[in-house]
Amino acid sequence: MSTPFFESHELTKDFGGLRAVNGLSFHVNEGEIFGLIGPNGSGKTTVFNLIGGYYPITSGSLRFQGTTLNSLPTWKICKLGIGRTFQVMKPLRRMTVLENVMTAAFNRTDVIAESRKKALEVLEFCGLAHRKDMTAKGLPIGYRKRLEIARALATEPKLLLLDETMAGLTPQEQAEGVTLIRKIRDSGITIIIVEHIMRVIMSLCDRILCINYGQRIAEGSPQEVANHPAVIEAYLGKE
Amino acid sequence: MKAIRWQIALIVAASLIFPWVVRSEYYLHVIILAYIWVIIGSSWNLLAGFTGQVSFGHAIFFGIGAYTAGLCATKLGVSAWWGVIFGGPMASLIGFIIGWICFRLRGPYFALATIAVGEIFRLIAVVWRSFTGGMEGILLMQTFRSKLPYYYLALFLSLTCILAIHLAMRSKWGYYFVAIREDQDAAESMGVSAFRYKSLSLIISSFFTGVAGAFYMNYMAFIDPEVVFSLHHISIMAILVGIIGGVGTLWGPPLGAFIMVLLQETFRSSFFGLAPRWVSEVHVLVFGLLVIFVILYMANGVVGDWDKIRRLWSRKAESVAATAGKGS
Amino acid sequence: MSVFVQTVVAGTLMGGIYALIGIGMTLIMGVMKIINLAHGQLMMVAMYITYVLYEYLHVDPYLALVVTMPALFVLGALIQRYLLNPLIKVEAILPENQVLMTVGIGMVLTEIARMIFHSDYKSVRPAYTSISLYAGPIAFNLPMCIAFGIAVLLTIGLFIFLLKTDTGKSVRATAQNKEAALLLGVNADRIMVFTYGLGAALVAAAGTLLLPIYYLFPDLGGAFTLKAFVITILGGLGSTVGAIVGGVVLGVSESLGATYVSMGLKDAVGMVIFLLVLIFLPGGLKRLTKI
Amino acid sequence: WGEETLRVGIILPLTGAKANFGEIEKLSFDMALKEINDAGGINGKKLEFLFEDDTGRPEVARSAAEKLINKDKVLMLGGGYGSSETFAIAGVAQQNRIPFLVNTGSDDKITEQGWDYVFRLNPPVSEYPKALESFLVEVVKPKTAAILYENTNFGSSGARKFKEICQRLGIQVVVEEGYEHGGVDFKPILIKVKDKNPDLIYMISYVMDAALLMRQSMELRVKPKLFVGGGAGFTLPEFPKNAGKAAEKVFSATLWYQTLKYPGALDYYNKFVATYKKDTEYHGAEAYASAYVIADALERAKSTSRDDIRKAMAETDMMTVFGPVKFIAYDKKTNQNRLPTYLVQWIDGRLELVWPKELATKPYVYPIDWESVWR
Amino acid sequence: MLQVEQLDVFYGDIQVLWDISFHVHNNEFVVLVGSNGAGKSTLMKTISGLVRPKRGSIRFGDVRLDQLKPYEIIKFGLSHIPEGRQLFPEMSVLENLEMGALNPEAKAKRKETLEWVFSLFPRLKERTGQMAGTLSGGEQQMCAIARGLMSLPRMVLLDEPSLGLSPRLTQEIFRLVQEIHHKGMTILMVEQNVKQTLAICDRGYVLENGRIVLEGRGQDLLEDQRVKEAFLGL
Ligand SMILES: Nc1ncnc2c1ncn2[C@@H]1O[C@H](COP(=O)(O)OP(=O)(O)OP(=O)(O)O)[C@@H](O)[C@H]1O
Ligand SMILES: Nc1ncnc2c1ncn2[C@@H]1O[C@H](COP(=O)(O)OP(=O)(O)OP(=O)(O)O)[C@@H](O)[C@H]1O
Ligand SMILES: [Mg+2]
Ligand SMILES: [Mg+2]
Repeated sequence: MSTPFFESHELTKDFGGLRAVNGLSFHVNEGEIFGLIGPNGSGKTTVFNLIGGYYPITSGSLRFQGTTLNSLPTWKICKLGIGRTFQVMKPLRRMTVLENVMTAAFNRTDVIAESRKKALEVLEFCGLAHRKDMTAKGLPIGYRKRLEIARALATEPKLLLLDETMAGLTPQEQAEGVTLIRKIRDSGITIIIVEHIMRVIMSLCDRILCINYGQRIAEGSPQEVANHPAVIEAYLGKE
Repeated sequence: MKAIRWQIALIVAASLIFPWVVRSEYYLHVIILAYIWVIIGSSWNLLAGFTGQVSFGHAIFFGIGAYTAGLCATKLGVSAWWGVIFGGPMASLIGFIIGWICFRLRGPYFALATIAVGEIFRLIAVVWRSFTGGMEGILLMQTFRSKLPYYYLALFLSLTCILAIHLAMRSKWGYYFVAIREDQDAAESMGVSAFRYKSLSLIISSFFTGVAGAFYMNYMAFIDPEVVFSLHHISIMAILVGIIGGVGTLWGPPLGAFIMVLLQETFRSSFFGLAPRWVSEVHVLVFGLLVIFVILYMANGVVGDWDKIRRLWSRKAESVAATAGKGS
Repeated sequence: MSVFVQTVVAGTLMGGIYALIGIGMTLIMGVMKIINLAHGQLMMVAMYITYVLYEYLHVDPYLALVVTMPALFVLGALIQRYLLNPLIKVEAILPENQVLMTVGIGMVLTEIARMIFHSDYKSVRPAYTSISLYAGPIAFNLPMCIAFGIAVLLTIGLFIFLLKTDTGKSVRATAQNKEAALLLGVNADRIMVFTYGLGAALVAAAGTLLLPIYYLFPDLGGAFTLKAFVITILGGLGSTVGAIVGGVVLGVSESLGATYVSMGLKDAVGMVIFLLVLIFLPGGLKRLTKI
Repeated sequence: WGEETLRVGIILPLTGAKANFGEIEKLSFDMALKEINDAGGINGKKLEFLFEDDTGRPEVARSAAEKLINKDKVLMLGGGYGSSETFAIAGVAQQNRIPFLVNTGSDDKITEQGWDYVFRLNPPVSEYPKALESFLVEVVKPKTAAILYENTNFGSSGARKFKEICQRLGIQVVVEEGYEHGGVDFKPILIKVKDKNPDLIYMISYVMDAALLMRQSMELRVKPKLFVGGGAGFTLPEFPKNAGKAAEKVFSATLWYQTLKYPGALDYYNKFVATYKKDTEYHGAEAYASAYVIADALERAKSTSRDDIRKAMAETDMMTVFGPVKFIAYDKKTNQNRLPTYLVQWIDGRLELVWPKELATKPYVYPIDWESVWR
Repeated sequence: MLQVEQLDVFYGDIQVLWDISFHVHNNEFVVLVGSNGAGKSTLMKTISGLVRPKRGSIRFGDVRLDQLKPYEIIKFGLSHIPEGRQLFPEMSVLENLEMGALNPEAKAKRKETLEWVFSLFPRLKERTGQMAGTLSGGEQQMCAIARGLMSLPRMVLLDEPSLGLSPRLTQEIFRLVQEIHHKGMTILMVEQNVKQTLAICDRGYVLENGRIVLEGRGQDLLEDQRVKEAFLGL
């Protein structure tokens, strides 16, 4: 069998005495939207942070297109083609929206003009073009979330990690978000998405992994996972 | 944009003809000091204002540059002017090493660490008498009797420094520097090696500060560790220059340099002898009050808060006009 | 051997003085997260008050504590109220603005002292300042022993205050999340004013106890501000017990450094330890001792 | 106006840490100036001193010199307190070919550069212990010595020179350590000294460090045959005030003492104390004498050109309250006034001149039983 | 009980709330809905005193709140549980809860209130000694709500309590809110889970671009065409 596009093998992370991620193995195929769900504090953001190289991995390994990510610094992981958004948004506050995205676009070019062009494309794609000259700190939450996505896209990732980019949006805005994410996938980018809003997860994902206490409790198609008794018990609750 | 370019050309032209208009060597001396501070302030600003790494230790680089020049003369027996060439790289090297140690610290902790490193350098320069001459310092004779060569060299160096920073800030580097200042984690997630670009910023910053130090050695012709490694008179002064002019702006620190140097000299000499003597005794007090005032009311400095200042003025003008109107 | 013992004793006693200076800083920097570059200058002000009381009213320095501590409390409170609190509302590029404000405050305090008292050295010499107790060949300076004791008492007091009283908890809460503290009914501005005042009062104690041992001039502050940082970082931010530990560690290592390396590098020893702790032991000795 | 007055620039530390000494010197200059002008000025013209503040920093001293020379167009320069500041000013003066009379800055180097425009009234720091040297040879005959000095230009060059003397006299230097000015705790270094138990402890310190050094020596029972201060702090009235009984029986080298048999020395002292209600000491006498030397040179100068003034300075041969003044070249030095120095001792709370013997106001106390002194 | 009239609120020069008037009766459960940046949180902050209104009045019972400071307002029995939890991360859960009961009356009853709160949130009882910063998102939210209840308020303002919580916890939180309501507390809540909230509340207001555009009983709003389009994604 060929090596999977992205693979986590026995991934473990301890914070002091707390084991936030516990021997987690999964893989993501190229071109799919992979959902990662689980109760609060189950370790989803931690998984993203491990992929992004923010914390050292306690044990286990992460492989992306055959490259081992363990102990690579964050920026190199980005260079490899993994882009991410933050659950707690981190806009570059005093830069304009365009400058925010240009900074990201420099990931693939050193030339100002090219990065500007790329940034404008991405902003157009994300529906932010009309806000490009606003400073990021003045941006309402909905746009900030899009800015997070736009920035990640501008680094030209092959794999995109989205951490709760829909939380706090109205259903209307969520619907727009879903469309955007589909569009991103259609442009050839593989996506891992963390989200608590089941409607979004169910309508987007090809496969879903549900974790609790950093361990897998179910994996499979949206339907399978949603009906899995352990998932209902730990996560969904009885409707 | 055109208008700005025009203004810059005007400033440069004015600087070039200044010595031919004002023929007093003393005023040239003061302006030369201001140019030195333009370089130090701008360099500090690159690291602190643009890249967000507030250094309380720029005296280190200034001192390294100055001692490189001084030791060229005392230890190598060559002209101290070689220091202007080697002082920059030397300071950059030390800067790189310091960055390598201190950049794992963020925010105020980085600032504190730079204070500590600065003090260590000062104490070493004091104690290592056989190499640095300790507190007996290094004294040279100026190469030129006329101030003109110094004036033009200082002008050239400060313009080069400003230009270099301008170019850096207009390139990818500039975006990366500011991104690191705004949010280091976010920057890393966009493929920016924070360590590499912080180091780069520090290397450029320390390079020019070192050049300024080497020039200072040649121009002032006397240094000792208290002079060039001084926390208060160099490191903190660099910060004041930046803050008062405006951090994170290209023209803030140069303006701040002129304000600070002129103010300092004006007070030291009791308004050039026009005011009573006690005026010179309060000059540090006035500095302190100025700092407090600027931080409270113009947190982004004269250039950074220029719009605010202008608005205040025009509002005042308006209200003056309004009352005048009523009166008539 | 007796060289070593006497060095350690001297360093430990000096550490007591350092600890006194550090306690106020632990509160201001460790708990409130204000980097206070005017710390030594506040101490200097307290020392001048002590001096005036002694010189003109013949008040014993230990008695003067009753005056200097409240006086500095008021001064600190005013500084926080009118100079530091307003900064929170100002948006500036560098969060270090507040640090620079304290630099400005330090300059102003120093210069005002200079205007009033000139640059002359002043000192206070009650008879007991040169009393020493001897254990064999080893000398213990009495005022320093007393300062050490008071440092321990103040630490315990502050520890209990921060952990057990509602006001102490409000101080910590305000530092951690001002808005939430406000919503829960804490007058956050007043708490900050109070805390800075308290920090200033603590360093006033340090100054008053230091004066009989040392002397006084307007520029004295800067060097002690640096010491205060070293102690606070060494001991671990916000750790009251850490201030004592940090003070003693600094005092002893400086003494050992001075005796066995070079007197001229005494201060460098402190700075090197400071750097090492900053970099390799973030959290300071608190990380090791867990308190 | 410019024709009526002869303007001389005086650079002193008027603010900053050294300001109290700068103040004494300035007042002495003022006192002399008033006397000179009251006596008719210089060739009918009034003398004027323009004071500039060097704030105790060499780079500022340089700016001040630049200003005096280029803007105020003074005839010559005077002053110079700290060695570093003096050094910096001397460089500017030589460069601009303007005479500069140093009255205090005492680093040997200042007159060892072959600078023909720089003159020095006071002896260089290496000669401060000259009287001490003969005292050691004739009376004490120590085998070992410790040298403690503040890490400043003055301290470290003084220490270096004293070490040379020790080598010449065959005294073994067992401890030689510099310290940062303003320390709280000198015990570590004193513990080390006590351990080596030298016959002589030579200290170059300003007054507060000096007081602390002595107090802590007393506390640690460091007992050499004698403690000697290298001028500066040890002769000031603040020293016994702060050191208390620890000051007793301490020796110090000094350059001047008011009871010296120089004409006007005691008068100067009394007049200063009467006028300004504060004490003065050798720094003030240097300044006062220097004002008269300047006036004398200007009076003799053929014109007010810098060169003529320099020539007049070089030909100076006069008596002042500070002693005879004549600028000569010796050893490596040029334009250096050569003066004897003295040894003083604190006896019963008073500073007494004890050496050379023939000038002594009281016989020296030696050997010293420290336990009874310190009891 | 709460009466807001003609409120205008600015951030600097930018107006975010325009002429807001609404009321909440005693023991009522009122919900505010609105899209992102509509000004819901701002409205809450204005009521609790974190933000000063430029014009208009806020009355709570017979006191005027609009010129009071937050720490004065809480004394009248109004408790604001802010968006995003806002715990004291380096204090233990217990200390966080104690901070909730600072005013004298609440302090006197601190012990009993703690028992009551722990009975509502048994999870917190297990974690009394843990630093609040290390709690999981859901636990943090519980801690925040519990802390808000410690002052024994007559009315609570809840800002998006379910933000970022798992579906199961979201339901749990809603259940708790209802329970508190049934215990006799007046509730004003902001929520994005429009469908669920409108179903359980008494009345609702819809906020759009800083203005109140709709008002009605929860069930009626659920039926409203405009609400359906904007919030239910239908
Ligand atoms: N830096 C850290 N130090 C200590 N513990 C941490 C740290 N980061 C996360 N944790 C703990 O690890 C666990 C997993 O946290 P994580 O943020 O990954 O959860 P999550 O699944 O993203 O939850 P949510 O859905 O609420 O965002 C939690 O118990 C959390 O408290
Ligand atoms: N501190 C502030 N300074 C300036 N503008 C602000 C500030 N806080 C909020 N705003 C702006 O005020 C408007 C209302 O914000 P508010 O947070 O009240 O909205 P909200 O309805 O709570 O939205 P959300 O659903 O995102 O929480 C937004 O446009 C926002 O950008
Ligand atoms: Mg998460
Ligand atoms: Mg909100």
